[in-house]
Amino acid sequence: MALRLPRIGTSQIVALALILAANWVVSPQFFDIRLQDGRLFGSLIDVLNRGAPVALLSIGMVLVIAMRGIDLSVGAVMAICGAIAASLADSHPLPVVLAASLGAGLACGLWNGLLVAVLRIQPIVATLILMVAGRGIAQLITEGRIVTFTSPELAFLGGGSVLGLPTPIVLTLAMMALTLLIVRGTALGLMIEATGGNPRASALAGIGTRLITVAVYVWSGLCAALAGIVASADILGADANNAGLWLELDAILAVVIGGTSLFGGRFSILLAVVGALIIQAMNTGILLSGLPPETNLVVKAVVVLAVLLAQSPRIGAQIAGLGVLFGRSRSRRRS
Amino acid sequence: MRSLARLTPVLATTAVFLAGFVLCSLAYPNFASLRVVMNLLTDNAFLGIVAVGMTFVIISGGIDLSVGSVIGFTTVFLALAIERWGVPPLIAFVLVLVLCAGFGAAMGAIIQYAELPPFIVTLAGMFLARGVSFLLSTESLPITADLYTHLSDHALRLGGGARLTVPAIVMLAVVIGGMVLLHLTRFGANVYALGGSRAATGLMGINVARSTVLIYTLSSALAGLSGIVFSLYTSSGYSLSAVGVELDAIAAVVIGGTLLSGGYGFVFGSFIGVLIQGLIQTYISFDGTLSSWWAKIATGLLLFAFIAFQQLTLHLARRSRRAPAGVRP
Amino acid sequence: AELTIGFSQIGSESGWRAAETTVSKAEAKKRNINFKIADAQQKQENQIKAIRSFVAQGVDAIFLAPVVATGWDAVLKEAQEAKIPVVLLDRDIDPAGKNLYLTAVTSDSVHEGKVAGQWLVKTAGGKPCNVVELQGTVGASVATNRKKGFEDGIAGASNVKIVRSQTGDFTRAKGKEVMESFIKAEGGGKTICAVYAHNDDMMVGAIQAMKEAGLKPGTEILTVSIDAVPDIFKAMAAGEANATVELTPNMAGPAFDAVIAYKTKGTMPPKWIQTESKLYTQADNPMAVYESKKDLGY
Amino acid sequence: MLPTAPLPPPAAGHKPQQDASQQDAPLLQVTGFSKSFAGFVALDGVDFTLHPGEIHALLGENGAGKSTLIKTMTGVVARDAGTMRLAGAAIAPRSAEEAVKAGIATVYQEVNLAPNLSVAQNLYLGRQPTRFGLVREGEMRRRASALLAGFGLSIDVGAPLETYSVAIQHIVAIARAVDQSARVLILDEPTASLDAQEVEVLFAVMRQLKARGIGIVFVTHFLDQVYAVCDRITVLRNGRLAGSAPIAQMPRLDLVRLMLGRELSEATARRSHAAAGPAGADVAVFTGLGKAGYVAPFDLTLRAGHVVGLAGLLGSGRTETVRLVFGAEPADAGTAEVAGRRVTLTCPREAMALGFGYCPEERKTEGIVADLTVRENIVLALQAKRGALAPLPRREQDAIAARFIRLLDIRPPDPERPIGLLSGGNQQKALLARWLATEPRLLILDEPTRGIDVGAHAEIIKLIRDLCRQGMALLVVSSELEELVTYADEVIVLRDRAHVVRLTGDAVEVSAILAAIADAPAGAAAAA
Ligand SMILES: Nc1ncnc2c1ncn2[C@@H]1O[C@H](COP(=O)(O)OP(=O)(O)OP(=O)(O)O)[C@@H](O)[C@H]1O
Ligand SMILES: Nc1ncnc2c1ncn2[C@@H]1O[C@H](COP(=O)(O)OP(=O)(O)OP(=O)(O)O)[C@@H](O)[C@H]1O
Ligand SMILES: [Mg+2]
Ligand SMILES: [Mg+2]
Repeated sequence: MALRLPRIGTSQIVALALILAANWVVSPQFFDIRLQDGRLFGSLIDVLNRGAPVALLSIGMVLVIAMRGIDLSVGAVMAICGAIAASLADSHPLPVVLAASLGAGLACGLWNGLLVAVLRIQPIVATLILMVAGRGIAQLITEGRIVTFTSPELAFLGGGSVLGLPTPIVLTLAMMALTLLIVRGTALGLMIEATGGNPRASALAGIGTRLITVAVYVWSGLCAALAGIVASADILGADANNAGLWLELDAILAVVIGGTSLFGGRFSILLAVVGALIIQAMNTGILLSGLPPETNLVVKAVVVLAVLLAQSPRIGAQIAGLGVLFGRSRSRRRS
Repeated sequence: MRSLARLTPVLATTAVFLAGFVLCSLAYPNFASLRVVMNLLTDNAFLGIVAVGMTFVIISGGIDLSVGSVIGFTTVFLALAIERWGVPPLIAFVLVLVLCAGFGAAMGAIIQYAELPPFIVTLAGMFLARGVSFLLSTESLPITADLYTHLSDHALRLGGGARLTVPAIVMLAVVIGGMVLLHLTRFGANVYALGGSRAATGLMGINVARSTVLIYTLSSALAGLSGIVFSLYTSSGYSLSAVGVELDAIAAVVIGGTLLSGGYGFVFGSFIGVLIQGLIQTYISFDGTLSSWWAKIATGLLLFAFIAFQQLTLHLARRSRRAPAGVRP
Repeated sequence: AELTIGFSQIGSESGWRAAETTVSKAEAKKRNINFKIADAQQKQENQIKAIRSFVAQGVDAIFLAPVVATGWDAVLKEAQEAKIPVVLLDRDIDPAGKNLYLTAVTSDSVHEGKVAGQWLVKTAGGKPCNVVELQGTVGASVATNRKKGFEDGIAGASNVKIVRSQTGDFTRAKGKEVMESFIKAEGGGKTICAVYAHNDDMMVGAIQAMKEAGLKPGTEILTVSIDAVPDIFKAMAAGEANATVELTPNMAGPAFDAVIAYKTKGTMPPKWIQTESKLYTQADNPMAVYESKKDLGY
Repeated sequence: MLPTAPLPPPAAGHKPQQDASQQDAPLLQVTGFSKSFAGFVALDGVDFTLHPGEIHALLGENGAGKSTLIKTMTGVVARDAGTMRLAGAAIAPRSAEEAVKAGIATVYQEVNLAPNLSVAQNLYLGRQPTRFGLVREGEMRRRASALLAGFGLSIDVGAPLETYSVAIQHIVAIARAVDQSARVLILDEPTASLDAQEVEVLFAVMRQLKARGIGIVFVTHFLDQVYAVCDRITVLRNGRLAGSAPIAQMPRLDLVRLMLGRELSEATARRSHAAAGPAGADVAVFTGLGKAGYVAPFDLTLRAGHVVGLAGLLGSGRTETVRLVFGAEPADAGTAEVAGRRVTLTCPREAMALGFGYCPEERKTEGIVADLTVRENIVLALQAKRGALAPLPRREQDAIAARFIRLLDIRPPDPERPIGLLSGGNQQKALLARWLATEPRLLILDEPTRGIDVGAHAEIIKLIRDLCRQGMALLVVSSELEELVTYADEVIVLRDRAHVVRLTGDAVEVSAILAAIADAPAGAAAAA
């Protein structure tokens, strides 16, 4: 008899479905989708499209968190990379723009990784440094203004579409697939889970924990860079002051809603992305609802708590316990 | 010897702070004055108070992201209670402290009984407290009660324009009280034990649930007290006040040598951590030539410098200690 | 001797704010003033700290762009005790503090909203007009005032009414996102007659959202916003925006003059130096305005 | 097999022929305890009775349900069914706190103390002496020192617990429980990490408590210890009560049969030194390896097909020695030569590349990754050795896991179960499997049989011998000297973090090792 515990994931999907249903109640056109200039158009698409930056961030964040780390700098890194992309867009070809921007994200991740793995600074403070300074760097690049660009190639990454799907969605899916390939196609995933679960044991088992630590922060930086590019491309400009502001919290929230523990260990990239969609579905629902903006945060708090409580191991156990009781009474009847 | 060794992070932090202060004084002639020191205490009083609560939470292995919002809520509630509803200020203080404590207790209970990570529960708490303050009022409300004018005028004048203000005195009292509570009581020992091993603490027969609830109650109540101080400091209530203070408090606690993973740390270290952050800001405003972005970059770099220097000090201290003493007696 | 003036600036949350900082610096240089800027990153506590440290440094005057209206009494009293004059820039504070500062150089943000509202009432010309509103950050006094002013401006016209109102946090990205939802919630935008945004940045985002939804801002849907940043003039030139109300970034210039006069000749300036809230429309040669503004650091 | 194991002296007022239950009312009576974890039945209607002044052995194989029974008794794990009476009154503690309040003190299997607190705080957590609400630190330390002195331990009680070895931590945990125990004391494998001397001290304390009428539940895998102190035995098998009887009615062979449900095949036959294979090639040669303040420089040669044992008191530097050899702690003196080549070892990865494997003694903090499955835990080291970019195909992983689960009889035999849910002994077996899977040339085992039941014990010793015969070099740390001498070709005795005596060939005798440990001339001990 297999004693495997049920794989988590159902609760997240159910939560997403419930929120989408709630959105449909507040806005009956929620599921309407039409084609507009060759691009799918509708509230559901908005959820995916607007959710793309946080989803991208959460793809990197989930690896960092699985390693018992945390990356508070992703919002600032988004701003830096978006600023670089926007300032270069009109004077350089797209590959150069992307290389510069992604390179900056990589460098930011490397900095974080080195602070954590080599200087052994606690992740939350190590990344807090870049969270504070990074926004300054982004503003330095834009000199505090909104740098706009007209390059249609870069604009395509935000507003364009591939086979009707807005590009940000496509980029997110691609990044998710690539990350899954790298992490689950190799033994890296196992090593990350092992190191996050028990760093000392993993080091003794011969896992190069430092290198992997640096690597996950680099990857998180890269994801943040991509998110920054998408955010810039979306508004045809880089708003260093506000791009990615507080998105690190959303990304962490997405990862946790996705069932990955902040104490490291087991992780799920797919569910982290689902978590990001849950958050965005909630935000979009609030916007559609017509409630006054003063209530936004209260609604958000209540929904987040409800989603988490529904996932709570305790409450889950109680539901399972009910199942056992039920099963038992049935078998007793049979005997 | 080994018991003393645990103090190394605090000592390192204190040394770093003193060194920083001396450097600033060398750079700016007006810096090394009692006035600047007292300003450091007054201006960071509200942060110091939440940092004490945060120290308890972090040592117990948790985190509390809601404190900034709780401060905001407190100021709005006080302004409404005192100015609109005509509640006497002292009663309003008690009311708001009870409300905040209850809020903390609720978060602690959810963390304990639903077994949810503190980070997320208190993040939801952060949304909720801020959201409720928006619902109460989105305007900034002046508080004109006599007590407020009295209290903000009331200060020990120390000469040279230096004043030991009421907020500063409250903070110092909270720091000392926090030190006693954390280091000298059973509750304090339980806090450390929880951070060392939650499971083990339960197996040792400690009431983990009660301790957890108490810890978050304490943190929120101190955030409420901090909100009272903040409202005294600004004589007003405003729903957007103290945004992001939770991160400042966490940074202060961690800079003060407390391990975010729990189990280690000192209230005094957090106090120094607060002062270090205040020092960085004072330095930047004394300099005054930094644009918004350079100020942020400089804050980040100084933060890095402090932490790197602290790591170095710790590393050297450990090395010099290990050689003669060995791992075991 | 040259004057040393400390400026407690709110932060750099928007292009307008950056321009104000740039212009202030330029104005200070023109007058040979030693100008120290402390950036508060949107936090009142940081502003108070900055004022305290200016007092400790013994500057000649302090400029303050207050992030909120209340809570300045104690620290301004300290400045007063140290005999350092304080000038408010860009925003006013609570009336109780009137005697604590020298003068205030501000625009009237309620008035700005009102100008915008009146323009819309005039332009709608009696036809029914459903307005969607993009608010600034919840709780920000400017947002509250501009909302109030706009409501005052349209109060007399029963044909103009606000059907939806959400916060766009003063940013382009949020402005775009919120507008996308408004369009969906209002039958694909068909029932929207005008958009009012508390600042131009949100409007720029909203214009993009309308264009992506196949709507024609500036013709099908009227737009009116506040600040007059360069990018909105570009949009006006392209016929995609209709009107903006100017908030001048040059608040420091008049403030310097007032302080210099006060310091050298003892002249008491008036308590309020109001800046103009000029309305710009497509008729005001937007491209020329854009050219004149684009190097001001927006 | 302990050379000095005497028959238990008949306890005063206790006649073995007479069942205690007829004599006095039971102190603790457990009836029909059941517990299942996600469908897996760990306890199935177990009854258990403890009398005052009785030391009651609770025995069974790894995974039999001993720890689970204890945890359900103290309320740490909620039971599905069953009732419990303490001194006649029904009790149902729902947490360790309530159990302690009711008068049941427990030392759980894994050391369960707060590592970051001082020893004194750990001893008195929750019941510190206070005045005006403030803890009296000085008084607490004085009491702590006095309490530990009763266990022959004189250490700085102000230092954090984690600076001490597991053994000391275990003694502290026992001292805490003993000091609290009002009526019932439960000890889950307290002796697993203690050496003979400390075991004797513990037994003395247990006898004192017994004289005071306290009932003691004692879990162990050492049968000698059972016969040395216990009055009664209860055996669990697969979560069911297999039998319970006074010690005199349960001879050793019956006991083993009861535990295993079958005969024990040739348990721990004595090794004949002559049978040892010829010395193979040198696998690794260490010269003057050491680290200041850690372990004094030593020479060590490890040969294919040979077993080198490390013996010594707790804290004598055995673990430190093997950590240096494995590069887990970088040495600051000496040289290492592997297969004739000079190498420097600075991290485990380098050692693994040279064909080393190291199974650490602290399985909870340095061994298992609790969240991961048994399969993932088993393949972890092999995968690390291959590198992240050469993932083991799932089929291969399954095959490896299945092979070792069968070979080491890991129970339950489910490779997809998170290892944290296995019993302690089975976790240990999985860790052994992790290293065997890398097919090392040199395998370092630090206390490989700790917490392992009689049946598995024999299996592991057999395994060690087989490995040796296949040409693997072994370096084994063990506190169980009788066992060590059955397979070691050479034993190095450590004292005070230095290698003091090297015994080879026929000189490998328990008495000689004991003598060396005790710092007596080897000849004198042998003569005695
Ligand atoms: N929390 C849990 N979830 C699932 N299964 C569990 C849990 N705790 C114990 N088990 C299972 O219950 C069985 C009994 O375990 P227990 O720890 O009681 O064994 P034990 O007799 O103490 O063994 P050992 O001698 O190895 O310590 C084991 O098979 C174990 O895998
Ligand atoms: N550098 C280190 N990092 C982590 N743990 C260490 C380190 N050095 C030693 N230890 C651990 O601290 C304990 C101290 O070792 P100890 O002195 O007990 O050695 P020992 O002679 O092997 O004694 P024991 O009988 O406990 O195994 C060991 O359990 C070891 O695992
Ligand atoms: Mg057990
Ligand atoms: Mg050891």
